Amino acid sequence: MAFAHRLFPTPIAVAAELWTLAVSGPLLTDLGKTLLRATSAFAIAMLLGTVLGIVLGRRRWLDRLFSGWLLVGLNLPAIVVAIVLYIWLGLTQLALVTAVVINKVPLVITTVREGVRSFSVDYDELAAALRLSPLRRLRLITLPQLMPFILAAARTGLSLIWKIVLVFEVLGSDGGVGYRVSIQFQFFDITGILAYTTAFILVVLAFEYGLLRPLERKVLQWRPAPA
Amino acid sequence: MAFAHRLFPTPIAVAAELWTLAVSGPLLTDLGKTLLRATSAFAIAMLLGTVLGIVLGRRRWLDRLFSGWLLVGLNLPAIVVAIVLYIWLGLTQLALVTAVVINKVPLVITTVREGVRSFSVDYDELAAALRLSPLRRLRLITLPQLMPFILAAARTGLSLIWKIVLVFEVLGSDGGVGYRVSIQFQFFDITGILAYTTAFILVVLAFEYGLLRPLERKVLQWRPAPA
Amino acid sequence: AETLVVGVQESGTVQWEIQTIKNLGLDTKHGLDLQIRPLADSRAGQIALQAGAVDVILSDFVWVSIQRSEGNMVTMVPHSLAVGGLMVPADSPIASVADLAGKTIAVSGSPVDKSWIILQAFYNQATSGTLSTDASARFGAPPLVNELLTTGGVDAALNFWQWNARAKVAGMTELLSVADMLETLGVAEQPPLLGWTFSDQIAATKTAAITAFLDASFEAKAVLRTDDTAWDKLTELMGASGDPALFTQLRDDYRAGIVSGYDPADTAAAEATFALLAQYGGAELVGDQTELAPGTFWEGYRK
Amino acid sequence: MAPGPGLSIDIADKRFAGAAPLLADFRLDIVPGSVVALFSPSGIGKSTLLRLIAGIDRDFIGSITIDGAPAHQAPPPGYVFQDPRLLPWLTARDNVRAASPAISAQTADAALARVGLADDATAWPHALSGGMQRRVALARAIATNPRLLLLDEPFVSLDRALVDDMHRLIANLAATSGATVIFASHQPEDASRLATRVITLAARPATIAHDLTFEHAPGRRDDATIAAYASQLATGVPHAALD
Amino acid sequence: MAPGPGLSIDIADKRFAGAAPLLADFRLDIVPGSVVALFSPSGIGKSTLLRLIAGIDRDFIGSITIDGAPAHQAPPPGYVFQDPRLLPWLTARDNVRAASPAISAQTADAALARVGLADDATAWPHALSGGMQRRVALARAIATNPRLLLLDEPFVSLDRALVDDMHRLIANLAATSGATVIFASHQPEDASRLATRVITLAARPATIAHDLTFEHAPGRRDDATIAAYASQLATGVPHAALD
Ligand SMILES: Nc1ncnc2c1ncn2[C@@H]1O[C@H](COP(=O)(O)OP(=O)(O)OP(=O)(O)O)[C@@H](O)[C@H]1O
Ligand SMILES: Nc1ncnc2c1ncn2[C@@H]1O[C@H](COP(=O)(O)OP(=O)(O)OP(=O)(O)O)[C@@H](O)[C@H]1O
Ligand SMILES: [Mg+2]
Ligand SMILES: [Mg+2]
Repeated sequence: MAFAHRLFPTPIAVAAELWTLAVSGPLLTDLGKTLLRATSAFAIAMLLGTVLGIVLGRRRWLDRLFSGWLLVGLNLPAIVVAIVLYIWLGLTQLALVTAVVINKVPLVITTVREGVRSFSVDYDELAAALRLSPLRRLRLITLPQLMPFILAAARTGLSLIWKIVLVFEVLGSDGGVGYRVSIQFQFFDITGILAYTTAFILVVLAFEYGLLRPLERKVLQWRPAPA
Repeated sequence: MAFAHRLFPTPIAVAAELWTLAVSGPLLTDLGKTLLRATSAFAIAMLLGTVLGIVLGRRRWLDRLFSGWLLVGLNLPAIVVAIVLYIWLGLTQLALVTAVVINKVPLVITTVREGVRSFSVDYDELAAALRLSPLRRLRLITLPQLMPFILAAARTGLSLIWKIVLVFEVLGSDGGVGYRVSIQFQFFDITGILAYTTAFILVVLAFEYGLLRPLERKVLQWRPAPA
Repeated sequence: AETLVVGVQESGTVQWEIQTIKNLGLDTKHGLDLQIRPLADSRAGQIALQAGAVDVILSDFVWVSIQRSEGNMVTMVPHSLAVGGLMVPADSPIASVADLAGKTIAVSGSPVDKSWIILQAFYNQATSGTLSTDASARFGAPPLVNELLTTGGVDAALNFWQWNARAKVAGMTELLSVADMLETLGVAEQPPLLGWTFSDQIAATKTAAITAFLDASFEAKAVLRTDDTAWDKLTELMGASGDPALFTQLRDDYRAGIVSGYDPADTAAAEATFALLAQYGGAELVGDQTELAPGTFWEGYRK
Repeated sequence: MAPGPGLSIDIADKRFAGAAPLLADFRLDIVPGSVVALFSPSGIGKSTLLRLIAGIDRDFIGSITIDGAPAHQAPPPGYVFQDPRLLPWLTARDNVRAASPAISAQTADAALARVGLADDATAWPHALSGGMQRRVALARAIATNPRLLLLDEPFVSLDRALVDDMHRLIANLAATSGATVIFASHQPEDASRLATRVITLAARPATIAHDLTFEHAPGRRDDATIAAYASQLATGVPHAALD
Repeated sequence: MAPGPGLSIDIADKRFAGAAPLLADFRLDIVPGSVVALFSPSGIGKSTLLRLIAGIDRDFIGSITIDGAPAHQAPPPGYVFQDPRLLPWLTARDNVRAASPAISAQTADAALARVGLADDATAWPHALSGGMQRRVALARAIATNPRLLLLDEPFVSLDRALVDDMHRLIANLAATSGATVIFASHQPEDASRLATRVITLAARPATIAHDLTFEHAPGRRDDATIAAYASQLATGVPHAALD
């Protein structure tokens, strides 16, 4: 371990590097690019995955038809998806976001489908008795029951998407955190890598504590406090 | 698209390649290595993640203490984990499996914790009235309620783990599917990549339909058939 | 015999030399127990070296220089001069770099790829314009770049030599090699881009083994440069079985990049190239240092 | 006001997978505006029958029409399940409002007030006692002024004073709006005070063991009439069959 | 057999977050082997009190001791919740067996047979009618032969014949094993047949409005005694308080 000191930088060194990169380096530009890619892929994947997950959870025959393909989608290596899309759509922003969405959607579908399958028949009966319209049923019955699954998918989803974006940014892009990290890797600049990672994690923490938690508290306030 | 045939090989070409690679190529050895790594990492990550997820879901103060760190764990790029562990533990099997577990455990924890939080207080009261021992409580009350979340984590988990194994195999191993696919990528041997991918997906399909589904049917037979 | 573990990329052209060493028994001849650890890609090599899993890897001199200035004491002995070049389709309207304006170029690697920086410098000198704004560049992995060029997705491609060899066989032509560009930019002698890389510590503790390995390496190079029969056993490794045109192309391009001798004092070409890269690529490419770090080329050996 | 719908029930076969038929060749017609009490031993099929009438369960052979329309296409009935079945993520008020988009907060609060829960509109279901939850369910069923009310043991878990109030509430509703009401019960008192018709089911497949019709409208029964009906129930319907 | 435990309840303050205290300075002693009926209007605190006695809810100020031990450390009581609260992923038999690892399949089936569900041991809860689910819950509570039985409205949703059976079952249990029983109810009949003591709660915070003790042991009451007790309840306890 000849190089240990450089490989395990102190938190202070990382913070200093973070500051330098933010003030006079490309960090904010890179972070912006990556965040744009990650959030748009996140939004699309969550929406699409939730809708398809609900449909597959509800309709047995559709599930029987597609569950095998879902497994294929789940297990397709990122690199295969990236190659195909980069060749189809060129090395563009659209190809990157599409590739990320394709990678993430099966995960959301799987989680949401499991949630829909666990629904209580009781509330379905209630919906039938009240003749709820599809939209009211979604709002009053489906989504509240799905909440824990959607939260799980969202929490794990953002982190996964960011990791996939990193991979794709390395394979073909001209900026972003993944791209920069791969350059830093060539310098074996662990301090820089950790500075970038920290910057992203700060964003995620802000998202978690600034948005997700308050939202969660509001949405889940009905739950009795556990003993 | 002059090279269309090479980039988008027919399923027959892929099947033929799969057969050749299996019979006279390194496919079975590679697949064996990767499966060993993936399954051991899967088992460890599921067990550890479920236990920690239950604990964090139950104990508010522990969750408050660690939920930030969980987010850090979720968002740590694979490459950072890989470098640290490979340099610490050398380019060993142990380092690889540990790195994969570290990558996957936060995901399981997050999903399971969301599940535990969604538990009904009713059954907790029942457990208290019956004075269930921790073990019986786990078996009779906690695990059955967690089942949908564990299934979601298992289904998405195996696929994620295999993808992470691929990454780590590229970064530091001398065999396995990831290692081979990255070499095939350097030759742009899409047929070979798809053959390897197909081989793994066949294994996952076998796992799903041979093990997970029958198990699921048994465990969830209590559920009323949806209307 | 002393043991030396060399990490080599399984798909790399470096395998040809290693295989020749094995074929001719050059390792045992020099009293060396040569062990090969296959690696998936260059990142894996860097990790393996830092983790101490291998003693020697193949790397470029810019990386070595950066590592030295950062305090990672590694050093190298040249292995290859081969460089990439700018490829265009046979019937391309692009006749000189000036025609690149308004075109789409696929570049293997990233915006701080060394060849891309040199092409930009060259373009700047030829037209006094800025290539990155005049043309639109797409960055991707080498095979992806080749694929985009051959399918007409881009107008020109900047790629590594072994990929260009394949493109040539597929009917593309090399408009300009990186060596040509460097020459115009004032680096007359070709810099040794790739070299056998090891830590100072290994150099000190395993001097005999390193020396034996380098001897074997240079001997193999000599054979590969002159002896056609030595190549016959490499056909499959080159991925050229059944494709004599590709075989010949790869062999000839490889020969053009073979390093025939080594004098640690003669680092002018590398220094000039480094300065050029520092000027045009900036800190993102070379780090904070603008000059080749002293000791980048190992003083303990000469040929 | 328009009177409640008339029902025509004709079930050739209703069974659950792997079990003997619960209802077979079961016929029952109910005239508009009746208040029908359903009695039977536990597990005979009261709840199942109510679910069929509500159009919740459509898995049977035969036909159930409500004013001529198939059950599941008829306007939504006011339904009280055997359990409270509140949506735990909605307050009492919003649970009532879930019954229809047409119910305003005021209407919901008024319905809650009618079941004695004026102060609990913003409480979550888990913070309500068992009896309070059942009353929210009742408020949800009546809030839409439905022309058909289907109540599955609506008066259990309530103290006697509340049961009297709820009896009055339903009787008023039936009297003023002419709604058709069908309720399952185990208490003969519910029938003697509320019902215009009492049907007891027995055996498997369920058959109509007794079918009694009372003359006086529920709203206009004095204590003597109620006592008379009660004794009629006690004698006319043998004890075991009554429940 | 050892008689059931004696209870000493002394609750200084029990309230739910953000609400007026439900119980304050509430004192009640129960002698071993009593069968106590709890009456009150809906929402006064019967279920809460039973949960406190069972040691399920430990968030209160004061002390509840069962034969001297704090409630939550006392041996597990037989408990029937106000809802059936079966575990949906276990069959009826396994729900009964969940009460204790000591219960064999035979014991569980015997307990089910005592509540009239001999044929339904392998049924899932969702396939049982409301009354059947409540009886499984009752079977689960008695299967362990507990020395303390806490029953929250155990006899609702059952037909009259079944209620009689269940009365007999509980009376027998109390008589033969000497178990202490506390049950919440809204039916005076439950008390006149079963109870040795009747307590009615009223107001908030809940106070003991009436505390009646009956002389005859439940098992040995003839119809005349029961009628006498019923009238005693009707007169001794004003209607409104009785509920
Ligand atoms: N978790 C809770 N949070 C807040 N308030 C609660 C909670 N549980 C019960 N309450 C309140 O405590 C009061 C008493 O409830 P409890 O269930 O003990 O009544 P009860 O006497 O059993 O009524 P019922 O006869 O309707 O079952 C009710 O007013 C209820 O709103
Ligand atoms: N989903 C189901 N699957 C199988 N059997 C069922 C199902 N639902 C109900 N049953 C059976 O149908 C019968 C009638 O049930 P139902 O709930 O209609 O009875 P009920 O008359 O309402 O009884 P109770 O008075 O106890 O509520 C019961 O024996 C029950 O076991
Ligand atoms: Mg019923
Ligand atoms: Mg209660």
